[in-house]
Amino acid sequence: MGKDGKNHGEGGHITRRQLIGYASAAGFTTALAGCSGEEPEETTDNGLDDSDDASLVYATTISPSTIDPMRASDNFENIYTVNVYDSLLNYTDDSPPQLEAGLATDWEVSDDEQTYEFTLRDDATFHNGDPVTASDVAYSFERMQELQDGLSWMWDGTIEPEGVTAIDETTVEIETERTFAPFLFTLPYHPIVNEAEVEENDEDWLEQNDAGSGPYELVEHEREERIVLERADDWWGDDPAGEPFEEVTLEIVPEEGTVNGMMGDGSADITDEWLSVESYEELDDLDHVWVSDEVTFSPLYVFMHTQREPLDDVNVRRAISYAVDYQQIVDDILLGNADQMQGPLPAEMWGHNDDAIQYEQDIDQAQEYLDESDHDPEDIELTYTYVTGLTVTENIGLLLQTNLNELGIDLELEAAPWTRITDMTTSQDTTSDMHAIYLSFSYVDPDTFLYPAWHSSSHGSWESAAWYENDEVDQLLDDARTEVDVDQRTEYYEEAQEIIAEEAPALFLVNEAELYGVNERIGGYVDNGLVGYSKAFWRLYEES
Amino acid sequence: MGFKSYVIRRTLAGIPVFIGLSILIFTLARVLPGDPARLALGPRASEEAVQSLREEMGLHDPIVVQYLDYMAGLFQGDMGISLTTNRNVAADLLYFFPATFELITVGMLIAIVLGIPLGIIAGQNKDEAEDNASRLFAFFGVSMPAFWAAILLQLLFAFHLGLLPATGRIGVEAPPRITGLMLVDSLVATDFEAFRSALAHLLLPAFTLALAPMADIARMTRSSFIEEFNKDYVHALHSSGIPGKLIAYKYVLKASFASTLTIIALDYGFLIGSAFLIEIVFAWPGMARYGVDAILANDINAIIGVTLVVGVVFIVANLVVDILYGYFDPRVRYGGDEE
Amino acid sequence: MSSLTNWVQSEAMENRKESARRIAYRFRQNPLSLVGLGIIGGLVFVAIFAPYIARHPQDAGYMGEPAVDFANRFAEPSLAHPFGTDQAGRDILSRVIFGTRYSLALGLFVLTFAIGIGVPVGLVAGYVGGFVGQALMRLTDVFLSVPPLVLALAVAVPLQPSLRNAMIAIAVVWWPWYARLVYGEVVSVREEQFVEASRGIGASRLRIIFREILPNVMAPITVKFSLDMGYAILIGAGLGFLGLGAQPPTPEWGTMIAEGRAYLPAQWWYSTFPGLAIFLAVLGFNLLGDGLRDVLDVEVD
Amino acid sequence: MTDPILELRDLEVHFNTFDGRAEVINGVDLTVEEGETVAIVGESGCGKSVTAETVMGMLPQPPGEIVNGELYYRDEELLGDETAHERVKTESLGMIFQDPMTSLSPVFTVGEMMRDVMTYQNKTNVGWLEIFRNIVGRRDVSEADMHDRCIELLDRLQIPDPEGILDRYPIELSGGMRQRVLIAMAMLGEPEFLIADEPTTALDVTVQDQILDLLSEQVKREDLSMLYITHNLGVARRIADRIYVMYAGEIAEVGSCEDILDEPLHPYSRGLVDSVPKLTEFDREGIEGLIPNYTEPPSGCRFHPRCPAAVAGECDVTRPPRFELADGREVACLLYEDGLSPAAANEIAATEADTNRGSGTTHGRSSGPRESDESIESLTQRMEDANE
Repeated sequence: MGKDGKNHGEGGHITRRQLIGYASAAGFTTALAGCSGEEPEETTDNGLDDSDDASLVYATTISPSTIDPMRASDNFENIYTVNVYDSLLNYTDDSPPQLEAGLATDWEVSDDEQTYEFTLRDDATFHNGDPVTASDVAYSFERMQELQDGLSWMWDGTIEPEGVTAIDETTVEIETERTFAPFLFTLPYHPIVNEAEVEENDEDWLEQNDAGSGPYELVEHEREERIVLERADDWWGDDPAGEPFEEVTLEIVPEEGTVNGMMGDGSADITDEWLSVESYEELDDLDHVWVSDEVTFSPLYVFMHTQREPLDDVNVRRAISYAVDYQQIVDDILLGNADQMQGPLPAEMWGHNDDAIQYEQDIDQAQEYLDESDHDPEDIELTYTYVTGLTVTENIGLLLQTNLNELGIDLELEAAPWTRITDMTTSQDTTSDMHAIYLSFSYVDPDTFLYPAWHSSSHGSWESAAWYENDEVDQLLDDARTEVDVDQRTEYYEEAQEIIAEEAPALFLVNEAELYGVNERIGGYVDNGLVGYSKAFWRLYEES
Repeated sequence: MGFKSYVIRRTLAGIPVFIGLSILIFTLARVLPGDPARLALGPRASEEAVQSLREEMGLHDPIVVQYLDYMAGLFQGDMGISLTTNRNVAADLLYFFPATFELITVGMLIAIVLGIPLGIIAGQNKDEAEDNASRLFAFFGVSMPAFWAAILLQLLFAFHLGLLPATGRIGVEAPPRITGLMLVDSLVATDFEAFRSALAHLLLPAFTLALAPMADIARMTRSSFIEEFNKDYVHALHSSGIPGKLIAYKYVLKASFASTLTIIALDYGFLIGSAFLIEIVFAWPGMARYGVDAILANDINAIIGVTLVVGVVFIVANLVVDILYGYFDPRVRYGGDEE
Repeated sequence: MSSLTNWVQSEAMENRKESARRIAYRFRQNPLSLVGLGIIGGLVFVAIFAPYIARHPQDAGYMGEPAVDFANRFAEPSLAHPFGTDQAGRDILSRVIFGTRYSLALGLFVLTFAIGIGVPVGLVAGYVGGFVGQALMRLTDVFLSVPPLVLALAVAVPLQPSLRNAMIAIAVVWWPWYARLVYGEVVSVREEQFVEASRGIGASRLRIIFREILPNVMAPITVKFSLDMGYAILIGAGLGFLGLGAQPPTPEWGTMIAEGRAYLPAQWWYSTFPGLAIFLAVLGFNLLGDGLRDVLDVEVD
Repeated sequence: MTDPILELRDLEVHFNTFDGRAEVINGVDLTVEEGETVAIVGESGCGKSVTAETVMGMLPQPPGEIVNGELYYRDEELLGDETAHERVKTESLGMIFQDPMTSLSPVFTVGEMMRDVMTYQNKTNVGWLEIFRNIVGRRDVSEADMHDRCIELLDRLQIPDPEGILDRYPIELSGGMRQRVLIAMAMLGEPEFLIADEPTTALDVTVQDQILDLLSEQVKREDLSMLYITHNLGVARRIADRIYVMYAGEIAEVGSCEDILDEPLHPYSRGLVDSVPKLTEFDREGIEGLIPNYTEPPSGCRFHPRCPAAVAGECDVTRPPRFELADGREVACLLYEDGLSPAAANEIAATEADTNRGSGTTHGRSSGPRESDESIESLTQRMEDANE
């Protein structure tokens, strides 16, 4: 799913990111700062929505393809979905995030770990006044699986439409097709819609209206312009620590400069994460704005094709792993807004193995490994493929080119549109030697990163561009999926991480921070690193 | 042959070109790598889902059948679903085209309003300072990469001087959408604040866009003005006592306007090409940006749609000009196809 | 008396020399075209001797020895780096110098290809006429019904983005212009008497084409070639700018502008200087082409 | 004799070409008396059109350059005073050109043009507002009056269906009709002086006759003076009172129509006259060779390389002045240096010619006018147009 906008992203999503790349004409800041940023008090009359106190404005450079919750997949779409639609369970804003009650106040898991029973709260109503019933929940799961769009892949193989049944008004039973330990962690991303409303309206009714029961309801959707949400008065949830916002506007502002200007004069309160590093530096200089720079779940790998010469040789892979100047990537390319990875899992995820090997630049070591292999570095020519327009991966490619050149290895850079990369990685032949890819984060479970990338059954996807094959790792990942005991699972995952790190099927480069500009007046803002949930507007309030 | 039949003949001539273009684009789009169904559903979709969508999209049919299906749909306003927006491409185009249309039309107006006088001044002062300045300007205009000129103007007027907005289409709440043309809509809504804002946003991109055609128009006006001015009739009319000004601005201008018009038509078509670059730089939410978006995402239906619309604009612009040409220059009307 | 005859005859014999002189004369009369010629000469020189002129050829990827230095990113223009450095600490001037090679190569390839296809098509369509001629010309109409940049975009999409594919895409949309040009010339020349005459004495079609028609279309093609070099470079840069042309780290001008845009306005030099290079190159070809148009006395387009 | 209405003195026009400076007009004098029709006759490229263009004030400069000379119209010098030239052109001159297509605006109807001519008759200083009003189709003059006047004129020129013609564009008319319209237009301005530059050349022979008749009828009727340019002696004979024979930018001979035709004095004139029987087209067989190169004109008499009577050591050295003979006849040939009688001169010429012909040089060469133009091709497009 997409935290992607930036990096991975389904289908069209990356495109918009690229567009932003062009459109960002980044850091249009100086000029606008001149008229707005430096004297924020004076210039609230630029017409860009006067910020009255009860209103919160989220300014973003991307726009949604859809606001149908069952089709939503990218970051923006999920921000909308989690704020307008309830789900059975929610995430807290802790780090790492925990599960908490949503529409379901209580849930039970059967002994075989395959049947779940949820008890719904009885005070939840949809925005049109209808009560939220178990049959709405069943209908929602059915619709999700039928549309086969948005995030539906998360439940492929786990849930069949007929597996979800309404026992009575407030009880839902879900029978999963298999034991899937992370199942509960996926539920915060399953929106619940009003069956009656969706059924009696056209297919695209949901593009202009909402059928949810969430903390906010849709009042206006101006395509490519803005989405205006209003607080749903009888929402069941708790108020935040301060005065909540009556109105939330998701303002689509394709130009980065305008976003900065709006932040400067206070007509926007929160930015998205797609601005340029320079813009955030600019924002950080404003007195009334701070920049959130949490390193959460944005790991960047450079996959190495383990099924093709010469990268099938672990010594070559290790040599390369030791050749890379990680420090320069963190310090000079990402300007410090990242941590070097240790093994395949971000350190912020539970179950991370702190003992896994962490590679560092060591040319002698690299040379040793290369000597151990059967390959003459002069004969090694590799292709490094990255997503068109993603400058960070492009710059890393340039650096790798220089680094590997020291070993005598030739590296060619190739940019490809995201859609092409997903196509390339469907077969071993078309997969490039090296692919720079941001892993996608879906749910708070090590499985979200490890299984798609390193289990051999995941082959053919862009997240397994290494074509890694290790029976032991397969076994460990399978076991961890079907084991419910967290300690036991942690053990499995730690072992898997150790093996993977050792075998270096990818360069585990960095876990990137995501940056957001936030107005000081906003209270309760925490970036928990979760798609959508990092913008849980119902938790925010006006700081007095 | 009457003027009416001339118009009809010209209009009909555009149809085969359109059909040819649609075949060309459709064929091109079908050799795109990647599976449209797979692209539509995203990399996580199951093979069955992809197969059934493929069936639904008719991708198994022979390409001729697919083409005919597409054309049949086209006439009912169905251009297929955009893979990026999940909406019908026709709806998307309807939504995004007005912005582009507004941009290139205003750009062309600027080019005409500045280019023709520039050309006349140069033509009247052949080989003098005015002429040389105007010619040099013309050379600069056609030689500047539009996207670079755009960046320079942005740097100067938006960033350095802070006079005009750098990007976007409007800085205040948009007027209710009627035509999709901000200038028109804001006037209809008598929202002058919006009008002012829309105009301010329009100025830089439209002017950037106007540079090349302005230069072209000036050059063409100049040379045809000079050419016409040396014709015998100018002297004949002059010696019959018609004032020089009237000869210049009525007789010569009308006669030379025919060739200027051709350039305008050609350039109008090229403008929509430059818009693909300009809209990106100025973050102009128009069809060209949508087109680039589509291209980068292999959004096949959108690519076909955008290209067809560009083609139609091009063909219609040529048609309109042919007709105007016939109006301005009776030789064309009576002379058959070749001038 | 006889001197008159001789004069006339030598006149005829020296016709060719004469017209060369005339061209040279007219060309000299037009200082702007000399400037154009100068610019182009300079570009060609820079392109050929790039490795010797550029101070940091490895920054442009010369000899496959890449050099990046992220710590030296975004150095402002200075004596050491007259055009500044980019986000990878590379010398922009050196990259702009090497960029000359790509743009000239693109222009040459596109036009060679376009002329190679367009001229024969135009010749055949114009000379053979009839159904074949009509069909060919309708085909060119179709190609000409979309602005070249847009059509090149559409053609470039199925190919992987690269400089080579950008060249192919542009060339594919370019030939109809030459077909159209040659066709027009052929049709008018065909009717002229001397062709009729040579046909009368049994000249083969090929001979007519090569001896009579081709020489006649040489002038307009030369002019168009020069003007189009500039235009093709523009379109190539445009594709690069949109990400469908040369890929980083290729120091292609349009691509560099696109990369630089992400760092505006603070790092203004990044986009500005490659753009200046495009502007100069295109200006050079336009000035030259315009001069040639006057000299050879032909109208193209 | 009264003062001439038009007088051209010692005109020298040079053209800058790639080969250098072409001395295209080399000291031409010309007078036209009140009510007189004067024809300039000469072959293609001899400079007669350049002379006419100079008089009309439409010599393209550059490449042309008036190096020397004065032009008097009713005793007012015009070459040094552009405004005066413009005024005279507007008020007093009427022009008729060779190609009736380019002489009428292709984009307006005949009626529109004629109405404009009438509206602005004798009006100077027309303001921008008036121009604008005109362009949007408003005029102060009564449409009906104008209509009547147009019809009358067109009628006078024997144009069938004058009503219909008014709404036609020039493209819809035949060449002869266009030329009639053109004459009508020229007459509309009520000129005193007509300049006609080969007005019948582009027309069929039969039409030529009609046009000539019509033209002389108008001239007679309005008592106009006229300068008539032609390469056709036959035409000149029909219309002119006096004839100037021009060769290579110089006046070879001047005389009354009868004098020149009956007894041409200059060897060149004789060659021209010999070719007259073929009225329809200029026949070059009469004179061998081509117009010389203007950038390096022959020394002495410019005609000497082609002259059958050229005397070596004389004609190629000395430029012949114009010798004034009786009755206003002038001839620029050394044969007449010592007041030689025409008959004697002719005899000498004949002998010289025989001798030369014996050496047999230039017969049967297929030198068309195109080739002769080759050397002065770059003078102006206009010259070529006028001479084709």
